Amino acid sequence: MKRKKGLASFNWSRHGTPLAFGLMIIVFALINPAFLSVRNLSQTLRQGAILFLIVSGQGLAILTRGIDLSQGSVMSLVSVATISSIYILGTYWGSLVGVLFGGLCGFINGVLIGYLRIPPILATLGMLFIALGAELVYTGGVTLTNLTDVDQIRLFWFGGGMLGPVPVPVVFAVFTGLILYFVLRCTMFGRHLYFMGANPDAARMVGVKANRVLVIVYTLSGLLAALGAFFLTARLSMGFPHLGEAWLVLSIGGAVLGGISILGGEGGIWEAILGTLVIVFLDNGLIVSGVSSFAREAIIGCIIILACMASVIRRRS
Amino acid sequence: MALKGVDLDLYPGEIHVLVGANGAGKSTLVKILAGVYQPDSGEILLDGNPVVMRNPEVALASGVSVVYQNFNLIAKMDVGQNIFLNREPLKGKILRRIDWRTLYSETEKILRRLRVAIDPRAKIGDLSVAEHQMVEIAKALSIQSRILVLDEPTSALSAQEIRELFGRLQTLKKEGVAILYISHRLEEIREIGDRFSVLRDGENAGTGHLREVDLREIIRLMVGREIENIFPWEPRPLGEEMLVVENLSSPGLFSGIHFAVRKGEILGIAGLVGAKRTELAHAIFGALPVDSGRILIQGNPITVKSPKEAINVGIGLLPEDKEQHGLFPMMSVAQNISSAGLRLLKRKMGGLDLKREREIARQFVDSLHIRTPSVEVAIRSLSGGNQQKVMLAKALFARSQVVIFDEPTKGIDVGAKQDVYRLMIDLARGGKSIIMISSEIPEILGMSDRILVMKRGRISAELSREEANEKRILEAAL
Amino acid sequence: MNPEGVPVHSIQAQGKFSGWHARWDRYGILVIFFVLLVLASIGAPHFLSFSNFLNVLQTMSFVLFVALGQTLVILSGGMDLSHGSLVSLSCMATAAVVAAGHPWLGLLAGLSVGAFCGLINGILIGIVRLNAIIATLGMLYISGGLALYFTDGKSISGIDVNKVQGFHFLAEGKLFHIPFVIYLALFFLVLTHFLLRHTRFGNHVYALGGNEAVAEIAGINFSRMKIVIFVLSGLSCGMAGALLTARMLTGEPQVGAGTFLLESIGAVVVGGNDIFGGVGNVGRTAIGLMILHFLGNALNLMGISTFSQQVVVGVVVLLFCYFGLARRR
Amino acid sequence: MERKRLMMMFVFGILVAGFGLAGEGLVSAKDLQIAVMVPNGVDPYFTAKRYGYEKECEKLGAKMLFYDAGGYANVNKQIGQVEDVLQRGIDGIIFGATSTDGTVPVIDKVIDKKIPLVIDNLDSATKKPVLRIMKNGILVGQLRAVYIVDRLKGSGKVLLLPGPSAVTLCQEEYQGFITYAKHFPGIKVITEWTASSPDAGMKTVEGILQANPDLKAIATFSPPLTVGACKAVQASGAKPGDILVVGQMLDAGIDDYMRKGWVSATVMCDHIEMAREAVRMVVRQIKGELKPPQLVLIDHYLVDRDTLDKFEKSGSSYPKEWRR
Repeated sequence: MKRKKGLASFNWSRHGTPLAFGLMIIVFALINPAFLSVRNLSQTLRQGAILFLIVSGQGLAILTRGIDLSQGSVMSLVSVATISSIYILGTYWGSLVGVLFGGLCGFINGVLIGYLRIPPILATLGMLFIALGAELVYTGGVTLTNLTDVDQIRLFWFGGGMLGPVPVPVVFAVFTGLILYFVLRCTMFGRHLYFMGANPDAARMVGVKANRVLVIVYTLSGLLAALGAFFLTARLSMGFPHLGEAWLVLSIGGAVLGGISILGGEGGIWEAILGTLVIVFLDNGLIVSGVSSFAREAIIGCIIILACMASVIRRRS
Repeated sequence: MALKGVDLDLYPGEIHVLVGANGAGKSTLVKILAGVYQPDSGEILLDGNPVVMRNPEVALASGVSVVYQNFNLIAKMDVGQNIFLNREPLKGKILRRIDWRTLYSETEKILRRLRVAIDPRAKIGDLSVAEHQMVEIAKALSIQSRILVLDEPTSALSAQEIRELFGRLQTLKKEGVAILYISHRLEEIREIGDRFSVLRDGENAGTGHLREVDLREIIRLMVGREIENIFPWEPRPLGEEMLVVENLSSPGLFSGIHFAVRKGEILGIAGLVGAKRTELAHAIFGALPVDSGRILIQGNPITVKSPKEAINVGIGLLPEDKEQHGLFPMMSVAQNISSAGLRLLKRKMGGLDLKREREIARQFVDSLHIRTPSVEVAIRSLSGGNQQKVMLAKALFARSQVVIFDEPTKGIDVGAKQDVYRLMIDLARGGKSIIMISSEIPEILGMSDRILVMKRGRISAELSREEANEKRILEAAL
Repeated sequence: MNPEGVPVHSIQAQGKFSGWHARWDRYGILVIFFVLLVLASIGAPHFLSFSNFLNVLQTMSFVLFVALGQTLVILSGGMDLSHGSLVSLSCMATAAVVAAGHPWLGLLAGLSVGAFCGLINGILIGIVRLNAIIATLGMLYISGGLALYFTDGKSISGIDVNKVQGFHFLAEGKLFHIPFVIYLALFFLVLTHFLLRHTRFGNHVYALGGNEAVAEIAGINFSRMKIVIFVLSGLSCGMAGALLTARMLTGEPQVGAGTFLLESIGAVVVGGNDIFGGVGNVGRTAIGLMILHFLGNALNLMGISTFSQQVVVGVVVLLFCYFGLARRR
Repeated sequence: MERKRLMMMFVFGILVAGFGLAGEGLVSAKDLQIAVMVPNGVDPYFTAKRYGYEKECEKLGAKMLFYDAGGYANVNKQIGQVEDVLQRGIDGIIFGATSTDGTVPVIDKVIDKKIPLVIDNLDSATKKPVLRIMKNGILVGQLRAVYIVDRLKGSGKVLLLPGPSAVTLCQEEYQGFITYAKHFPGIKVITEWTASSPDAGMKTVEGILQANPDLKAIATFSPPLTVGACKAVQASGAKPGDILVVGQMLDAGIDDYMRKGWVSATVMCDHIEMAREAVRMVVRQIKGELKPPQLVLIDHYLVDRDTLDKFEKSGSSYPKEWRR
């Protein structure tokens, strides 16, 4: 969404992070050529696809000056809900229901934020606990497995399967990405969303129905997180009650790192993609180049800061 | 590249008036004096020796205090805290802690000197634009400064508030303070100023004594061309009633508002700040709830519960406070222009026609002489006046039948003002109905076909263009 | 103060409340807190007892330090995500030194490690002007990684209680039957309050949170402020880390990775401080934290499964926002 | 505002009722109350054990109160939970520590208060006399090493996923594995400490497989990690058995993976029986029949595809329909 932003931010998304990203790729490739092997790229992109869905959901929320802290728990909830509804409804309907659970959580967030006017960070904080708790109470923490072979094969295809040379989740992520790109760029809703982020009061004065936009935004955020969770669950073909634990930080990190302004109104899908790629390739690259799992975290931290620094310096000049 | 080699000299005990068109670089100059921006070249001499305004701290230390055009107050803090920000009085020997009592009592004193009744403990966020401006001024006056810079200090003030301000300025002048006074209101320049300088396109177009020149000369220097009569009003045939408002009331704001606007008519609404004119506008625009009364468009009653509906029935509004209610700062000029009329960009198969959006935006940029590198740049990078023009374009783009201008020429220069007036006339000729809320009586007199005067939420007088004059308006308003 | 010409409507409506509403906005949080206490005393066996309160307050105190730091940062319009792992890191640092037999040096080590990381945050945010969230997110990873790196993730043990009595006393000792750490927490609470309410620094924290640009134009030194604020925030983590070491007599490389960050932010927001900065005070934070902890305690005493507890906490958080946060709506 | 105030009263009214009832329900419970405190309730290992605790408590007419610290990181939280339990008064505690050393002070407190206590597997290194029922981490590690070294004929690259590094049990198992494997120069061990979650496991193994295409075997700490590892191996295009995956326990559908040959072997222990035993121990201590200190080390045994259906499962599996 370069156009959506002033020249300053043009640099920011255009040069800063990609710069760091490019450097990163080169370094890893030099350390271990296996990093660029087709299989590694495709499996990393597979992870990337899942993260992208979540990040773009987070991105939508952030664009409207909000944030969605509940994504992690929603993912756990969906993971469990999907498997247990597959027990009853079979793969396809089961999966659908599972994902809809995520949408439901998002919808509730939306209502809390849009109609009851609870600040996003709080509403979603509440949902964080509720979704997690609900799901744990339901399963008692039991990991859900033992699907029928048929279900397992069908389900696994979504997470682990290939469409030609490309992993299924990637295809789907690209598809979703395109839709979101169009929606944000060339639809009333997309524009209203940016208005909300840029100046809520003015948005109202040009006829934006704030509460509706917010409900849609958070429902989408929930749905996208749910989709991510679904693909991950499918890949593991198990319902894991703590699936989402690690993902919230990643989704916020990805969105902000990519250059979606935490103050709202600036950024878009392009940024979400960037942030996602940096994170997954960084993680994978470090493993492939055999960095100790402890040093890894520290390095990830440094890179995050460096990537961001590069962009800031660019922005200055 | 806002300024090119500007020379400006300022003597103690004088009020030096700085005038110039929008984007002429006045605000930039102010920010450089205040140490907010750094000049690429040139220097600032204070008592003949050079000073470098590295940052606002230094500027304040060397006795420069500024009243900015777009107020610099913190909405979440109260009046006292704002006025004494970073100058908080301290007490205690070992533990240097803030002396809140003195802080508030001092604030009270300062405000009383300006004869404004504002509670020192009131949150800025709860005050009106006018009150913001008074606080801003009080803040600047309270600083024991040797150089006082005022950028458009009266844009939101009512007549008598202005008088109070001028009184203070005169006394400061006697105390030997050097005052740089920036304004668009030519009529007040004479009243207050000793010498003047004109900025045009970032250069000093001329300096002189106000006694020696007349306004037309200054205007010529400003816009670089002759301007005979800045109000291009001429009699027009008026059509049937377009908008009718029947005893509209809103709890605690206004009541029994009753008027009509005809096709092609310009209806001026005068009154003091706080007469609830803005609220009335917002109510008609569906942004404020009304408890009784109704609104008719071309004879058929309509319900506007939200601006969305208002826009759809063809009511447009240029809000007074564009920072809060108008601008999408980080979004492009084009997107701002189209924001109110997006529905008109809808393609049949869904989605917005971005190409058309940009074309139309370009047309407006040309027709309104909006100064911008392109329609793609973020609107925050434009000067105040140009932003105002974009707001106007926004209302026009939405194809409004009734356009409400709330203080349309607030803080913009003569040249731009004239453009705006011309546009109003063109609109009127095109059969649109215009409601113009303004605190500038000359403007009201110059542009309106009919004048309503509001006073504490009621209509206190209705005057035809012929019978209206400054005196009668003031009588009705006070 | 009757605002004239203010648009009364506004998405995040400015607080302009009459009587009841304003008062509720100010004291509602207290009311809710006491209601909670009453409910708990009715419902939860053994809740209403001196020693129970002390237990809760003791466990809470460790988090309070961090929450205070977080309050400072959030009031100044930022957010510090690095808290959890800073606690871990300083816990490890302290333990390392204490295990070598220098308890008080250990305390110092913990504090200075926290302060140092805070300093880096401050420089990144204040001078390089990185986005606070990104900078501290980075620090979250860095310090978390370091905490694990030095001992290959093993915890540092072998601290002999008898050798470090005084140090252990900080966290577990009792003074007049009240755990010493509670006094400490209280002291720092008051200190922070004084800092915020009665010093220029404090006032400028609010100013920054209210509007950075304006604050700078008023001559407030952005960089200096941010650095100081984040150093203090880091110190608060150092304090928590060191005291946790004193409590557990162990260096746990992930002790902060758990609920610390969530609780420190949670406390600030549940207490009703403005998440975007500029409005609030440490009192609210303290109450917010107490609400979270007493609730958990009550549910534990009632023997309600820790799973269901999550739901309750969530619902409560929402109720609070809906009833307690009038101003922000 | 009126509306709102009423709504509040309503809500709080409901809360009062709720709390009141809950309180009633508990106070009236006369039977023995035993607190089971685990570090990470969602780990399938503890889920399974929970079944054991619950059933045995029912059997012995005791009431189980289940406390989950929600992760090994939450030492402070667990200490708080213990304090709470002491506060409400309890007949006995079964304790699995989030931190071996970190929990010592509070556990000492429990012992001093003469509250019957059994430390179940995740040790708290108190010096005071206490009942312990423990897995033998070293042995678990060695069993895996023995199997892998044997199957690899003493040479090949092995990936070890010992789980969260901060957990002492993981450290023990790691030691056990390493100390055995190091006697075989041909065996190269790569160690990756990770969280005990499937996606972490999968991500790591995927990466490692890229860096070391010649990887021969993977040893994992927990079922979630095992699942992750298998998924990664599957994705790498390897056939079942190309890469040995040796896990621990059969929960989370590991048995299924074994039948299909993705998991070659798994180290077992009768953890549910262990849980039951823990309950019996604490009850006997309450009754005074059992005096600390005492250490019960439980057996470990290795199960592979062939023996999968030939060993006694009653001690290590719970009925599928059991959910709580």
